[in-house]
Amino acid sequence: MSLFTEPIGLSHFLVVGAVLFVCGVICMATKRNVLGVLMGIELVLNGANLNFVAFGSSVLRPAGTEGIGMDGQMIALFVIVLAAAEAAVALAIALSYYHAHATVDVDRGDELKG
Amino acid sequence: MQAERAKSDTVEFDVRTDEMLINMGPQHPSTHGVLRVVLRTDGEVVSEVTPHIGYLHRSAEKIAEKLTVRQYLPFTDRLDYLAGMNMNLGWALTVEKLLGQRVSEKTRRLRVIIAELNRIASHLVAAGCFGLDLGSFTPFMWTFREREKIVDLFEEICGARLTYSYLLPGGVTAGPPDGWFGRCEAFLDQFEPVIDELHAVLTNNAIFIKRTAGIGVLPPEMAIDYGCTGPVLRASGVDWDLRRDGEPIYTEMYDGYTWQVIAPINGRYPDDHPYPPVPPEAVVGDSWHRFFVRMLEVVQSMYLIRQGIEKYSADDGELDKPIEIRKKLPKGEAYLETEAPKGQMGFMIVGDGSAVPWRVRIRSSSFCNISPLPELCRGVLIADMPAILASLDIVLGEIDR
Amino acid sequence: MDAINWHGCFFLLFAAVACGFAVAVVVAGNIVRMACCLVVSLAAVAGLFFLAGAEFLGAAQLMVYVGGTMVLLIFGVMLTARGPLVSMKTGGGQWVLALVIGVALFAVLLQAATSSSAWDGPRENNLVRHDPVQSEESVTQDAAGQLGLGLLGVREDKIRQENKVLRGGMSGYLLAFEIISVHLVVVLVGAAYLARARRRVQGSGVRTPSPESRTPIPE
Amino acid sequence: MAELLISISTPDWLAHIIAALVQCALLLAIALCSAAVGIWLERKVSARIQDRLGPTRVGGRFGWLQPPADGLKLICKEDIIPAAADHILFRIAPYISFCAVFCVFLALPFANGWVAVELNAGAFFLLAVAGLEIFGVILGGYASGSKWSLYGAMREAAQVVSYEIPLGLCVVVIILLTGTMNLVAIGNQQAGWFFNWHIFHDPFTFVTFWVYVTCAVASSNRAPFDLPEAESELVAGFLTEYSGFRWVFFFMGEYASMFVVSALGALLFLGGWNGPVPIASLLGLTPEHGAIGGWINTILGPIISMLGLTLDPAAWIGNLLGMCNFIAKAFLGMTFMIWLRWTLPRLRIDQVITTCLKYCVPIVSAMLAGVMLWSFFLPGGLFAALTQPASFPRSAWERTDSTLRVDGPQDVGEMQEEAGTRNVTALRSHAEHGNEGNIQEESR
Repeated sequence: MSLFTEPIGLSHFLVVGAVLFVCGVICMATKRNVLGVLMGIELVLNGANLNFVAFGSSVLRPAGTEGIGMDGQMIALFVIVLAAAEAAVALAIALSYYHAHATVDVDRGDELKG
Repeated sequence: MQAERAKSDTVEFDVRTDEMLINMGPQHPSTHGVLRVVLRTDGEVVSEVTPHIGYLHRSAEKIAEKLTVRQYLPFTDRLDYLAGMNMNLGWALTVEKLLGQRVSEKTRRLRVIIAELNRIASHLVAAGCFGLDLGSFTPFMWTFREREKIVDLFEEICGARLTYSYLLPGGVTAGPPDGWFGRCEAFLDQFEPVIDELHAVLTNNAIFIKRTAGIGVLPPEMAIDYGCTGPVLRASGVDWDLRRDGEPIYTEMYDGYTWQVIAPINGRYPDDHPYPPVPPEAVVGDSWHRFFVRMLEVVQSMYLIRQGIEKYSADDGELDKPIEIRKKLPKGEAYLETEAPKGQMGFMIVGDGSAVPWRVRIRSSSFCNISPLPELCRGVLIADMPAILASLDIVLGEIDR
Repeated sequence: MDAINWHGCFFLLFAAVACGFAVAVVVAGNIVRMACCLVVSLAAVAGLFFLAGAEFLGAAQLMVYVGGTMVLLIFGVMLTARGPLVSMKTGGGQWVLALVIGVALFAVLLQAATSSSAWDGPRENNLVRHDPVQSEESVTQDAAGQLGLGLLGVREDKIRQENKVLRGGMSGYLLAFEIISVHLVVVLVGAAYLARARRRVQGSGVRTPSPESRTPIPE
Repeated sequence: MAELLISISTPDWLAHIIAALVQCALLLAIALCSAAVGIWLERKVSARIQDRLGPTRVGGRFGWLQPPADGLKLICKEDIIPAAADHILFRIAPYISFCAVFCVFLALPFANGWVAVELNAGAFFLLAVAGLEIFGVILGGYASGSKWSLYGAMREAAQVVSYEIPLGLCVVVIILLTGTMNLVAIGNQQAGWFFNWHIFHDPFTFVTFWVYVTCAVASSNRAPFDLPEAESELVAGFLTEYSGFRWVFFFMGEYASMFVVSALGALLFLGGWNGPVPIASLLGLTPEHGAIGGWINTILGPIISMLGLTLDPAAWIGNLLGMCNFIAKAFLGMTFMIWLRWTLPRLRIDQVITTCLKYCVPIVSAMLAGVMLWSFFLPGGLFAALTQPASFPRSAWERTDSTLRVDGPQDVGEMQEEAGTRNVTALRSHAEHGNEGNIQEESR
């Protein structure tokens, strides 16, 4: 029961970030649907975000030690905003791909025309 | 607006979902009875419409070959069940034309009063259902509250609330009870403010105008080609009403009455009633005008009823009795069209000397009014489909016969 | 049995939900199920942000990421998932390869995460917030205010920083903020242009589905 | 609560969990009551508009028990899941939609300090959670498998997503005015007479209020914007396949979100718990205790201390009045929405989206710019400027230009740090609305 009593530290957050990152990579590697790959990217970005916030958080460090302060949250904010923009463009590409080839299967997109 | 969208072949659209075939009806809440409309839609835009009718076909014309003209009368109010009296009137006048007899002046006056009352009731249903199809529920409740009062008046005369079978060929079995005309006047007096309320909630309502002005534009030539009649034809700017331009046996009923035919002649209405202004977006022949023509016709019918009551009480003649049950029909045929609320209702009877007609043919006004639907709905959004359908004000009983 | 560390309990709950649904995304076949698991996983990550003391960021994640990006993704799923495209199986070989690489990567990251003792967390309970920088004359007390000022070029939280190295970057993120806004406008215009479907007029370079594929109207 | 349980020797963690669950249950009760009263209100008001009586038989003359009766009937209805439906998603959808609306009640303050969780980023949290409601609807529409519900779901998603932008901007206008996102602080800033409300703060916020009303009506799918359940075209939109208890959750979700949106409007624009006439402060029912407050404390003080509760009776009664104010305003907002619904016809989907993107967003952006300029020139708002013209623009100008002068060359690093510190001091003095003392010290 030690997990419930001993305080949460930075490494706990880093482990969760690692899990998300790895799931994202595997998802990107194995999914045949364009949108599946997109979801993999979202997971990778969230893993990275979690690490940034963890390093920047004052709650998770012993009193007085210096983390990266507010920069962590700032960069995480930029990542979230840019991920939204990236998803918009990726979706536009996916939809025009769907119009051209009437399918979203990634393996079918092998010729270069159109 | 949607006319030029249809003309240009390069229709630019955002995301091309593949096309969907959608069935609206037969038990769809907004198709006024059992009409099935098959829509080919692309995203929101309707590219093709195909109405399917026949779900309410009862072979009314074939049955007429087994019954005498008086026995067939109850079948005529089942045609346009929202305006039973007008159907009876049409049948009665056609039989009188075939027999070559005329009814007394007093009976004609009574027929005018009752026909116009039923026209108000039918137009009320049309206005209420139009509002319901566009999403506002309240005018529907108001219009039906008023319609109930008219139906009460009819119940006093002939005992029935929907299928009256009252205006028999040759006359009426019994005149209205005493005090009926007083109650009729009282109804008309309290009905005036209700019309202004309906104008406020619907006709002048910015959202109603946005949903109906410029939608489903029916040019006059197309209206005439498709044989549309009644408010649908008049809203397209054709000044044609059988009560004034019909056959003498029908128009003599309206002799001596001062009233006007409601039609937007080059965009202007006859301004005898302080009507609300026509909005700039409204194009002659669109859904808004069809709705507005009906609202003004209700006012004209009120004038006719008031004058009718004065003339009826001034005339001290006698109401004619109807023809006997098995009256022999002459060899020959007669065709007569009358101005029913939905449009021109035509009856043709071919007599072969016996009491039972050899053949009966019924020309339905709603059948012609719905035929331009595929033309009107090309390139229109799905949400506009019920609006156009409601503006045509069709009844399936009359279409399928 | 000393006091329960509620902060730890909630961390475990949110971490379990986030990792569990992340794995569910990888495992799920049906694309719609994948999207829903991803939404729940990102919401759990937002919870983790709240626990790490980044309140403003948690709300931003909920609103922009889960409320905006995920809706966009689900739109994409709904527009394209027709019939056979909903669940496409990938070959066994690819799965084995991916899993091997994944596990190797995870081992490396795990070792890195738990290596440094500095990251082991505060001695006493997490709930005691002790921001060395927080002092009474700072302009805004809450983190959101400091973030906002940071974006406007005033690193208010570094004013009393003695350490010369850590004092760097005083001018805040104003330039990055402007670049991002311009970038977003360009992206949205580009996306709208890309998603615009070319017309099915003959002669345009796009292969259109053949006419007979249009379903005839049943007579 | 937790201490009470610990005192009867339940294990520590169990006590905390039970305490948390009881508080959640209370909050859920508030959410469900607001939805139920909303349903009853809708029936009665729509009846009055249509010349009829509305429910009169169930539970006394005014049909009070109609909502529970509806709930009971719907619970007994059979739960049908269509064959083509995606089972798991079909079941989850209604609960997601209701949870999103329920989360909003977490951060919604009913009176000064009476809030479940007082968040610093309260307004931002509300917007974020309100955005999650569309997931329930999209999943419901997609999972029911039928073409029509897919159409309804797509329309609803497009509409709510596009209306989130102007709604967010309206809230940002108020946050810019009050300087904080903490909802309790926003409410308290509007204390005093009705002209202290944000709606009368300046003409820009007045227009923003009406844009907020439009967006609120649209984002909770009511009245002229209720496309998804457009009966006439798509039968019942995404709700077609739902019946029985699941349908109740969507129904509750809609009415709870109606209450939430009008409550937020009341809080941001109409002074939340501050009534038009500040009765509580006049009577002294505030923490600072006027005459009556002291008098009540002397009477109730001993009783309360004997009960072991630690609360100040006078302030508590003041808060109670405040809560009634707040709930009255919220239900006024709901009545307005109901009145809209039963008089106006429905807009078409493209008209709905154009009103959002071509009318709401530009107007509210202009208002945002307007409020920015306005609060720069008139920090206290219209009435503050009228009442004390002396402290009006001159001090605002003088304060900024005195601090921006750079005297003498210094090396870049030094100047950069100097600029950083100077910006901070300028902002700090500006934030404290330029009290005279500070300016002298600034310009020596």
